[in-house]
Amino acid sequence: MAAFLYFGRLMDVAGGHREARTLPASVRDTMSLRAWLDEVHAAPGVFSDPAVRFAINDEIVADAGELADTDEIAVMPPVGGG
Amino acid sequence: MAAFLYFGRLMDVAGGHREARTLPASVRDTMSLRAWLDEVHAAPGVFSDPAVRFAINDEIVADAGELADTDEIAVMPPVGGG
Amino acid sequence: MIALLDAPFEPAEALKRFEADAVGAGAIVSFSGHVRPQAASGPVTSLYLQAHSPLTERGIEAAADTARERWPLTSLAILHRTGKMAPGEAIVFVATASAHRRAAFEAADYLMDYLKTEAVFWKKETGPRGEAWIEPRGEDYADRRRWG
Amino acid sequence: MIALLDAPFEPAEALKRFEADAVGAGAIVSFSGHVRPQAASGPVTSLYLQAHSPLTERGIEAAADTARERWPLTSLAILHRTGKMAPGEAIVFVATASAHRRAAFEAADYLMDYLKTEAVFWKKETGPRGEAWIEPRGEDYADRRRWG
Repeated sequence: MAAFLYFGRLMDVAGGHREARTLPASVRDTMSLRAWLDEVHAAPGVFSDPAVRFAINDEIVADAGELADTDEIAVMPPVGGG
Repeated sequence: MAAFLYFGRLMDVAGGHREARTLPASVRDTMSLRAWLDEVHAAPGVFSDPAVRFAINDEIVADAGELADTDEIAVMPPVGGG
Repeated sequence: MIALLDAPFEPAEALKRFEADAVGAGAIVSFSGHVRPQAASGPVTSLYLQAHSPLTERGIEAAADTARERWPLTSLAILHRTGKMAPGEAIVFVATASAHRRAAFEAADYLMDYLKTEAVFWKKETGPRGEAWIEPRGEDYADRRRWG
Repeated sequence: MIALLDAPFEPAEALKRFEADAVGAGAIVSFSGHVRPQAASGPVTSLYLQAHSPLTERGIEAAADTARERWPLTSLAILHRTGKMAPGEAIVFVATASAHRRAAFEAADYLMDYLKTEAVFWKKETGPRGEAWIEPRGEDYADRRRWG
């Protein structure tokens, strides 16, 4: 199982901040993850948007970053505080 | 009599902040004032320096500003606080 | 002094503490950003800021390091709220100290541009028309690009 | 809030009062300049600032008016010491408030450039080597020229 953390507006899309999901064998990098998240959340294009970034185990990764089914995956829309 | 107010380093040159002096008839504008102050304070070039400015009765004047023997004449080196 | 805070703080008190830290500096600049009662979208009744620790703190520390390398700062402080805030409350406080003012001004300006565009925060405005997540404005990205 | 003061003041307290005045602003910038214990010429034991009222006040008011015309400020404060000051004491405090940060930063920066080069003050440093009147540095004039 991978632990997913959704932030900002993506919490609304995913229906919550945190969930656990088993990654299918075909999803082992962030590129395939994007397509899969669009599908499981019935949100075409939302996670494929390159403005969405991922942090794997607290490290921001660029596409296509490798994934394991034991990772903590933060799913992050564009950031900006202040 | 004109009232002279000297500021900054010009207080040291003039020997004080304030003095009263009768302006000679030949000194009726700031250009002739510069030469005259150089002379009366035995400070050649000090008051002729264009960086020295004058305020006549609380109004900064450019050369050659008119003068009367009843004026308050502020004699000011380059300014800058902070 | 770099911290995320989940309760209200007073910028003037933060400045007082910063001054004690910055003794000997010739120039101190502070910036505070506050929840505005009006946004582009209408009235705002509350603002919510979400962080992702430790990514958020690590990013802010890195921006502070860059500022310290780039300008001769003698002290630097960054406080940033998370959670729910009411109009008027401080969201962020940045203070910089240096011998001369140019370094202090530029470093504070740089840090705010970072915090507005790259710091790991997500922001939600709530008003009479409901809730909306707010992402940086084009103007914020343009400000950030000034620093290369 | 524009004033010349002949006794010490606390920038953090000035900021606290300014914040009360600036309620509703999204961005508040403050600058304080302090007597440095070391100058280019060596250690400094005291700084003396001489003003010429009402010229000094009138010049500062005019610079404040220019800043208000040039940037959409919601509040502005300038406090400036005169007389004899010890190292660490605040010489000047400038605060600006606006809806967004760029206006607040630029206006504070502009006002400080004015105060450093054009405001009607004369400054004397005293140290172990005696007294010296200090006039603006070339750098100060270059900063001032940025604003055209």
